[in-house]
Amino acid sequence: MPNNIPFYLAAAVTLGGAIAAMSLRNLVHCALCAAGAFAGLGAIYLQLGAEFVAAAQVLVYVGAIAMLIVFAILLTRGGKVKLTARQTAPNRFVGFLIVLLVCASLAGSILRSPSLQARTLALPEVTAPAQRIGENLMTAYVLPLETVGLLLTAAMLGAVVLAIREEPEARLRSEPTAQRRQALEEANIS
Amino acid sequence: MLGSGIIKGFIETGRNFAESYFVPERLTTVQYPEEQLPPHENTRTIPFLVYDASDPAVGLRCTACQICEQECPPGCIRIVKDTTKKPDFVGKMQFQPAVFEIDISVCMGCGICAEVCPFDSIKMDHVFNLCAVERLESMLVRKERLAKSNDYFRSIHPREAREIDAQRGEEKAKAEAKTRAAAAAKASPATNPVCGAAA
Amino acid sequence: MNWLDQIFVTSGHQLVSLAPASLQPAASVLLTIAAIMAVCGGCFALTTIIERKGLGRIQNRRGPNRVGPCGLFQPLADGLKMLTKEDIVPSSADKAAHFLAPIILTVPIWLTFSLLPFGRNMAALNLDSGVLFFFALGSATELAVFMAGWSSQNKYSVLGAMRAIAQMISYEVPLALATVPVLMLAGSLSLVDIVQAQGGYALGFVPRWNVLTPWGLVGFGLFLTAATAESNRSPFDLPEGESELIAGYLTEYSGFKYALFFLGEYLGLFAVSGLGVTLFLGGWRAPLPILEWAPSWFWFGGKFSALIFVFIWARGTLPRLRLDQLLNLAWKFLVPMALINMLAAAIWHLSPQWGGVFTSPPMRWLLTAAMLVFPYVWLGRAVNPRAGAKREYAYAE
Amino acid sequence: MISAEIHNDTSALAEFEPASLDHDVLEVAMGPHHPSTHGVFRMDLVLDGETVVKLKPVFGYLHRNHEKIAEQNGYLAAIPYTDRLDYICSMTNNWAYVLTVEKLAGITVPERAEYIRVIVGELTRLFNHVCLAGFLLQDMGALGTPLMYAFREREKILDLFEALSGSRMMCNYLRFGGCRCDFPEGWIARAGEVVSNFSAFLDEFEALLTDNEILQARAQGVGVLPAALAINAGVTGPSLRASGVDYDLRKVDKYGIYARFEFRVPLGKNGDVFDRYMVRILEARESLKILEAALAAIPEGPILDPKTKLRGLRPKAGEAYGRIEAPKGELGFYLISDGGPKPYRFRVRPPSLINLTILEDLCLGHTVADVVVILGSIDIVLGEVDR
Repeated sequence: MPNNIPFYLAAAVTLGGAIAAMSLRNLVHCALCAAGAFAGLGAIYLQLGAEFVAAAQVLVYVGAIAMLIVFAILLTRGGKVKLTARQTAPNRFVGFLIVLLVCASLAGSILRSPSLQARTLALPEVTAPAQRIGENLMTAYVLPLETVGLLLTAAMLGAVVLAIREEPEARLRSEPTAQRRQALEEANIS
Repeated sequence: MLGSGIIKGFIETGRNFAESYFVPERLTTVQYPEEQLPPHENTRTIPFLVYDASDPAVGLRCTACQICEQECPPGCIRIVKDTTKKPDFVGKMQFQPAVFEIDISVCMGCGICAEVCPFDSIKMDHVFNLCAVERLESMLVRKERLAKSNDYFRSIHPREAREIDAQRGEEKAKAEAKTRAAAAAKASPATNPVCGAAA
Repeated sequence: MNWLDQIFVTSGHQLVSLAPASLQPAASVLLTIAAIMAVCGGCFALTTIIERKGLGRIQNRRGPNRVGPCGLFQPLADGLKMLTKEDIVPSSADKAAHFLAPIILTVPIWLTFSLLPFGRNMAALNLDSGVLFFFALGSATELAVFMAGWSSQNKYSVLGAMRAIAQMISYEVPLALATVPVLMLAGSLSLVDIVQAQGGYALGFVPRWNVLTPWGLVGFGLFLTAATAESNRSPFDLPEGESELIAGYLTEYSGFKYALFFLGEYLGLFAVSGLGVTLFLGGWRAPLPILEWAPSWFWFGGKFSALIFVFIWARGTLPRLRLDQLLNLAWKFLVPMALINMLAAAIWHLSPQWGGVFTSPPMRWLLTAAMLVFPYVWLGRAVNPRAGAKREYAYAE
Repeated sequence: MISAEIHNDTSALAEFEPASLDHDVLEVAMGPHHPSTHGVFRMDLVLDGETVVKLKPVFGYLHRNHEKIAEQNGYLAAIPYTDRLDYICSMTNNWAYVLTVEKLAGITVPERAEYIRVIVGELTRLFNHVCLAGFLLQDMGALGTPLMYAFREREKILDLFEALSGSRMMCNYLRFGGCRCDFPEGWIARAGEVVSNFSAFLDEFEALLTDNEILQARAQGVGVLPAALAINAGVTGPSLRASGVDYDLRKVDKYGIYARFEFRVPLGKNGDVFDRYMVRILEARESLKILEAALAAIPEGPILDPKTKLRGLRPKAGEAYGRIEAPKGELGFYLISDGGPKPYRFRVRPPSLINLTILEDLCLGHTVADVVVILGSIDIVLGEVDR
């Protein structure tokens, strides 16, 4: 039992974070709680001996995705908007339906999992899992990897194109100074 | 090439770091309470009043002429003349200040009072680590605290004190000669008949 | 001399063996944690005073020298001051995030120390994906910085946090890329294996440290630059650029929370320095065969201190970059350089198999060095177009 | 852009129309409590991201009623107050004031006193310029090292000033008709030593800074002041010369005995922060030449015109404007006398204030980080701005 304490802790962080992320009103708080849930998940991976996955989980989800969410909230003024009950639940029935569907599909896959049938959980003995992952990615799964890479590059390019805005000459944006400049040019002093 | 200027800067600071252990030029700070730089003779902080001999009540050079009071830019000096005159160092009857106060919290240490004083009475001090626990009474420096002996003045401004002492010695000698001559002149009517008799 | 080398390991084992058998694993864990926290905490205190004294010397001053002998107890006095200061929370601040930010900042940084091999057999954890884990923990601190800046509800704090995040995200990329050649050649992500791979001596006396190869040297330079930025040290201290943003995301922090940020910052510096030592400077290995008698942890400590001194030196020398210049440097110089460096490392690694002239070490040296010098000059010019064009000043008659 | 979470004072925002609707501006009050506003000075910035779209300088926090106080006091009593204008360069402040009084009252100055004025004035320029470089680099985040080196050298000059005038910064030394006291023994030799070592210090300082890529990147092309704007706004001093305008009162007015010295006026081309920094360093080198010549050629003689009436000076009714090339620009005093013992009108033309008027033009389009650098490069002292 004492050996399970770290697991319960991590599970509590994950579940608590996830619930808080769902239920809190302040969007920035939600995002931060979601990051907490991601980190808890990483801790669970670590306990299962999946170091590489744990590291990737923290690096990608906590380090990148959570930051992305936070940025998105701030850039779209989401942090300021006070959500009303109506905004949060346009149609309760649809929500329930989605929850049911998700739960059913999760339960189905868990029930069919072989680890439920097995009385003792046998961890596969893998030496240097990171190396194995690398080798697999570079051999058997090289095509999917490259495809994902290409997709991400395209997405990034698209993002850049979207983000480029025609920059008006910021320096001349201030009215008084523009007038002053003009006056100067008219006076033609050099 | 990128970085060459930065490396130059690194060499410069590295040199300063290393030299600070060997070259006194590169470690210029003075450890204040333990070490103190000797003050320059001209250094000025706040004014004080010079008195001759040992008794400030008698030897105070100030004649309450109030020039410093007039000229003080922030107006931090207050003088009230005494009602009776006393003889000064040459024996001339002069007023002395009954009240002489300087509000140190207002004084900016410009030294104009010392510059305009015709009696070499008000001079600038070297004390600087002054402190007080309240800002009314202890900031108002009265005559008693302002008066400092000529020996002290000599110790902080030796060159200036030498000049002033010489000048005052001369004046005193002149005055004494004058009184002697006057005394002689007074005595002369008594001798004249003798002279006349001799004549 | 082996006992001295392993003194911490053996004494640790002995201490653990005092505990009842059932509690020994837990005792071992606790002991390691306590040791790391004590050593790093002590280093933190020592570094603050050494930094201030070193900066003082660079600036022709003495630095703090009043508390205790040579001012050595200054950190204690500072700590006491921090602890007793009033903890001010702005009334409009987001209290929870404001409170949690310093904690969230320091925790992942403490975790990174468990991965560093401080000496022979002296790594608390030998994770198979150590370097990756290291970067993962490093990236977790960004969230804390954001929380600090956002929760303070201060414009300077928000600007500082934005700068910090932009900077940390940008510099994570070159930091990771600069380490890739080392991982490639060591064939492992484990820090212990990487130190193993740097063992032995070429020609009998030149250590096989990564920094002593062309790609290693460049990689080390890139790593050092990116690490400085990642730990928000001068000349990349924009997030808390005192002359611009007062204290950046720390503006609204005081007392012990401020001290925690301070601690986190220094620990981050230690972590990347330790990583730099491990990846490029041969970890705990001695620089010469005849110096092998000294304990391994001594060599790690020595290299580590030297690296810290370099950081202090830079802080005393360089002005701060601007945000756009900072990002330009990352994306237009460090990242391409790191990619080219990877190529050079690959050629260095593979060229002996090609036979012919490539088998001779001088040839490999020349080839990879040339591969790196030209891009360096070219990219350097691109990132700093004004360099080289020295301005001339006329005098009026 | 990120103002969503910030409590804004919307009054200033209403004034400003964002170029497009998809982003917001952020209003920041930089100062009066800010580490790099060189005193109590406030800049109300409107930022788009980190780019400045509007800047409003707010000053007056250090107003001390200098002009009115001087009108309540005699001519002599104004001198210690002029020390406190540009409190780094009290000697040149004294000089500008006494020059004006001399003009007003028709007082002549003995030869030796003119040399003394040149010596103390150029020493002031020397340390003002290196300290400016130190402050500028401090604003750029160089953590005090250049500033400490500059102060190390400044200390030597301040020591000379203390030995001469009794005070390090508030010298109160020059008098109409000459100066207050003669050099103490050995002063000229010590000054000569300081001056001869200063060139080596400037070399060292430039090795640390001038070629530094970060300084170049931060300073070149930042805060460009066009010559036309500089002239129109009345900018003077090194900031004007950095824009390429040849205007140095030491050459134009040839006040005092400047006509006797050989020196050149360095000019910048670009008018950016880097030029303003370099022009000052080059000017310091020229000052060294003047100092060497002056220290070698100083004649014996009186230091104060014996006819001068320091106390109770009553110039004839009239007016005078006197100006000198102070380290920060043209420092002028305008005095009107009604024949009484006090000036009827006492007016200061402070270079710091007038050079500050171009701040917004220099800063627009740059980032917050550049604002502090530009402000630093203009070289202001708030004692002079607010008076």
